[in-house]
Amino acid sequence: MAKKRHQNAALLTLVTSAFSLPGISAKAEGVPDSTSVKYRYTSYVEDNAPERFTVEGDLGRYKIQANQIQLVQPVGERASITFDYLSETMSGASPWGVKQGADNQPELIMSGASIKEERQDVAVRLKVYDKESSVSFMGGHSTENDYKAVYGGLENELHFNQKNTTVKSGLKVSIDRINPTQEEGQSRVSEEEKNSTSYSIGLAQVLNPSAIVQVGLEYAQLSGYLTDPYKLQDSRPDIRKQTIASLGYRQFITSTDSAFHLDYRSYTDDWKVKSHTINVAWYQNFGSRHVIVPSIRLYSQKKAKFYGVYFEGGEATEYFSSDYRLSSYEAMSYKLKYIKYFDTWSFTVAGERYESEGSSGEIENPALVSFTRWTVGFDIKFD
Amino acid sequence: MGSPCKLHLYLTQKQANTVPQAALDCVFALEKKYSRYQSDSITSIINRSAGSGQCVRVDSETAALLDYANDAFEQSDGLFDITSGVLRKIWDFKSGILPSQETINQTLTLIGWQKIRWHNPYIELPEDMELDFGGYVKEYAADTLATFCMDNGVTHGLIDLGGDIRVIGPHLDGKPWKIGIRNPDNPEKALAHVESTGGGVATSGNYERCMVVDGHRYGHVFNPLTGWPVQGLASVTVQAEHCLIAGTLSTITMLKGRPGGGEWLQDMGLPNLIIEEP
Amino acid sequence: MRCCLKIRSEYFFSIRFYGGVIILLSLSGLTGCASVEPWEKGMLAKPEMGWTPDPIEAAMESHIFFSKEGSSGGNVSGGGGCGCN
Amino acid sequence: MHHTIPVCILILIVFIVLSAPANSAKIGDSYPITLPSLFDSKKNISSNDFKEKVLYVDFWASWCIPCRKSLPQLNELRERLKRNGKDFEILAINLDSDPNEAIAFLNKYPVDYPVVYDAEGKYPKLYGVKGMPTSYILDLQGKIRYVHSGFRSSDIKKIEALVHEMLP
Repeated sequence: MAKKRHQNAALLTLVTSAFSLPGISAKAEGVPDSTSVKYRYTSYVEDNAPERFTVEGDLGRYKIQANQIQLVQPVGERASITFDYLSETMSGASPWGVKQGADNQPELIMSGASIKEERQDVAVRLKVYDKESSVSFMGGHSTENDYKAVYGGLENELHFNQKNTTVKSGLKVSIDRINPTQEEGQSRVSEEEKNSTSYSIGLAQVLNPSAIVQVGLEYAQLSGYLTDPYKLQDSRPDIRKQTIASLGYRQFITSTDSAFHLDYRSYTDDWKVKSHTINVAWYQNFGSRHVIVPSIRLYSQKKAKFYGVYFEGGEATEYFSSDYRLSSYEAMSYKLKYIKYFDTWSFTVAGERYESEGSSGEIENPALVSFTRWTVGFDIKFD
Repeated sequence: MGSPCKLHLYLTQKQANTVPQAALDCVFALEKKYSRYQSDSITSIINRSAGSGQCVRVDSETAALLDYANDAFEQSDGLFDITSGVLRKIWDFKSGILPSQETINQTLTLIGWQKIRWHNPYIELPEDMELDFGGYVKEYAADTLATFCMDNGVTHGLIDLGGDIRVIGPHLDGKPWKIGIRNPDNPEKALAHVESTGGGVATSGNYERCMVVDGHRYGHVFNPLTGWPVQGLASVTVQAEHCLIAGTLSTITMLKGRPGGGEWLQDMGLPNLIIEEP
Repeated sequence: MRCCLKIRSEYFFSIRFYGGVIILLSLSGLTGCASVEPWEKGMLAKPEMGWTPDPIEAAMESHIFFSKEGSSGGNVSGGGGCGCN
Repeated sequence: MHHTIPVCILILIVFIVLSAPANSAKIGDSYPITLPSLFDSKKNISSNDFKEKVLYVDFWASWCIPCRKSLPQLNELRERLKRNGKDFEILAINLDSDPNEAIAFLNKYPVDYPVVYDAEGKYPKLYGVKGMPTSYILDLQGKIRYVHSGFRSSDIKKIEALVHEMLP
C-alpha cells in the first residue's frame, strides 16, 4: 500500500462533508470559560427629614448597608450559571404619613421607633446560548421578616443580520407575601398577597461601528394587596397596570477614548402615575487601566389620581394615599464612578447623590427623600 | 447489523463497568434508527411517505447523513446512490434466474438520488422510491463508536462492525493491529494484511453473495445506472482516517469497476488494496 | 443649581415623545440588512459599550429606585423584595 | 436633551439607505492573500508562500473574546502537527482598527505563526467573514476546503482530524 502525498477534490469534499456528522469528530470536553466572582458593598444613607417641615416621631436617618456577591460559572461551552446573593440591613425611621399642621404646613409623621430589618435575596440564572440565540431561565427568593417574594423569569434573545440586530423578549413573574409586623395602636392586615407579571420586548440595532441603539416596551400587571401597610390611611386599588417604553443609546468616541451612554424611560400606569427618566453617563478611559464615569439621572413624576398630601376624611374617597412616592416630584442624582483594572481583577468605587423636590405648583410632600450612596467592590476572573 | 461485530478494547476497571454496554447501546440505537426492517426507524418513516406528496422533517444527524449521501452521489457521478436498494428485489440470488431487461428498466425509473427533493431538513420521495442507509451507516457507526470510546478515555482498541473497521489506537504495547483481507476465492483465508494504529479500514467485496448463470458470475454490488451487477473488481480495501470515508471510497471504486475504479482510487492518495476479478 | 436642572414636565408628557418611541420601534423593524461587518465591532465589543456594564451595581441601583420612587421597570436586572419603608 | 429623539430617527433612516448585501466565499473558491506583516509593514506575506502546505487562515481581532482561547490553542496545534511531520501552517489575519492593540494582545498571548494586518478589511469582505473569529482551511492548491465560524475548545480536535485526513 503505497502512500501518496496528493490532494484530491472528491476526497476533500467527502471528508469535509463527513465532518458535519455528529459521530465523526470527538466531542471532547472543552475548556470552560473562566469563572468570575464579583463583590460589592453599598452604604445608603438618607438625609434627615427636612428641617423646614415639622416632624412627629423619630428623626433617625434611614440607612441601608448591603453586601452583594455574584458568581458566574460556565457550564460546558454553551451555558453559564449565575448565582446572586444579596444581604442588606435596613435601619432607621420611615415616614408613616402626613398631616396638616399649624399654619397650614404639612407635618410629617415618622414611625415611632427606629426599625431594623434584614433582607436576603438569592437568585440563580441559567443562560444557554447558541450561535444566533440565547435563552435564560431565572428564579429567586427574597425574604424579610415581614415580606417574602418568590420570582422567576424567562428571557430570549435572537440575533439577526450578522448580529447587527437583536430581538429580546422576556417574562417575569413574582409572587409576594406581605406579613406586616404589628404595632400597638395600628390596625393592620395580617397576611396579604401580591402578584406581578411583566412581559417585555426589545430590539437592539447596531447603527455603525461605534453606535448602537435599543428600544424596549414592557407591560406589567400588579394585582393583590398593593396598599402600603405601614402608611396611615393608605388604601389603593388592588390592580395596577404599567406600561414602560425605553430607549438606550451607546456611542463610542475614538478621539477621546470614551463612551457616551443615554438611557430614557417613559412610564405610565392606570393609577395615572407618569414618569420620565433620563440617564446620561460618560465613560472616560485613561489608558487601559483607569476608567472614570460621571453620570447624571433626571427623574420627573406626575402624581397618582388618588394621591393627596393630607387625608381629608369624608366618604367620597374610595382610594387614598399620601405616600410621597405617588406625589408629583422631580429628582436629580449625580454619580461618579472609578474603575481600576489589574491583570486578573478590577476595583470599583462609586458615589451617588440623589435629591428630590416637589413639582412646582404642588404642595411638596415632606417625606420626599434625598440620599447618598457609596459602593465599593471588586471583580475577579479565574482563568 | 446482520454481520458479526467485534469490539477489542483495552479498558481500565472503571471503564469496563460502563463503556462496553454503553457502546453496544450506541450501535443498537443507530441500527434501530436506520434499519429498513424496523417500522419505526427513520428510514421506514421516510420510505412510507414516498409518493404521499408530504415531506418528512429529519433530525440533524440524519440530515448530515443525507448531505453526505448527496456529496458522495455528486463525487461519484451518480454511482453512490442510496436509492438503489430496490434492485435487490429483482435480483434473486437464490433462484439463479436473471431478471429480464424490461424488469430492470422498470426498476431503474425508481432509482436516482437526483429525483429526490432534499432541502435540509425536509425530504420528499416520489412514489415507490426508497432510501437505504445500509451502504454507509455501518461505517458511520464504527466511527461513532470510536468517537464515543475516545470521549470516554479509551485510547487503545479496535472496532469491527462486520468487516468495517475503525482502530481507536494501537495495542497497549504500541504495536499496530493486523487486519486480514479476505481472499475472494477463499473467504476463510486472509490474502493480505494491513497494519493500523488508528483510523478506518473498509472493504467492499463482490464475493459474499453471488450467482453463476451460464458460467457468468453475478455479484451483489449493483450499478445504479445500469441496474446490473458491477464487474471487474473482486474486492477493494481502503484505509483512511475515518471508516466512513474508507467505506465510501471502496464502494465507489467497486462501482467504477475496471480499469476506471483503480485509477480513481489511486488519485486519492490513500493506502489501498484492490483485488481484480480473474 | 437644582432649579436649572428641573425638568419641564409639560414638554415630556407631550405626544411627541410617545410618537418618537413608536416611530423608532417601527423603523428598527424595517432594517433588514447589515451595514456593520463582524470585524468592525471592536468598539462595540468594549465593556464600557455594554447596555449594563456593571450588572451587579445596576441591580442595587434599580432596587433602590424601585423602593424609593413611584415607578419602575424597563431594565433587565431582576430582583424582588419590597423595600417598602 | 430634548433633541435626542429626532436625532436617533435620522440615524436610523441613514442606516437603512446605506445597507448592502455581503459577499460569501464558497468551498472550492480560491482567493490568494497578500498583506503586510503585523510587526513589519514593509514585509509582505502571501498565502502563495505556503502552497505546499495545508493553510489555516484565521481572521481575528484583539477584542474578540473567543480569540483569547483560539490563538494559544492554534499555536499548540501547529506545534503538534509540525512534530508529526504534517505540512501545515497558520496564517493569522488581524482586523483590529488599531494594530497596536493587536501587538499588545500578541505580547500577552504569543504565537509562532505569521500574523498579517489587514487595515482596510479587504480580505474578510472577500472571504465573507460572518463572525469573529472565522477560519478557512485551504488545500495544497489554495482552494477553500473548510469554513468555520466561532471558536470553542472542542474545535481543535476537529481541525486536527481534518488536517490528518487532508494530509494522510
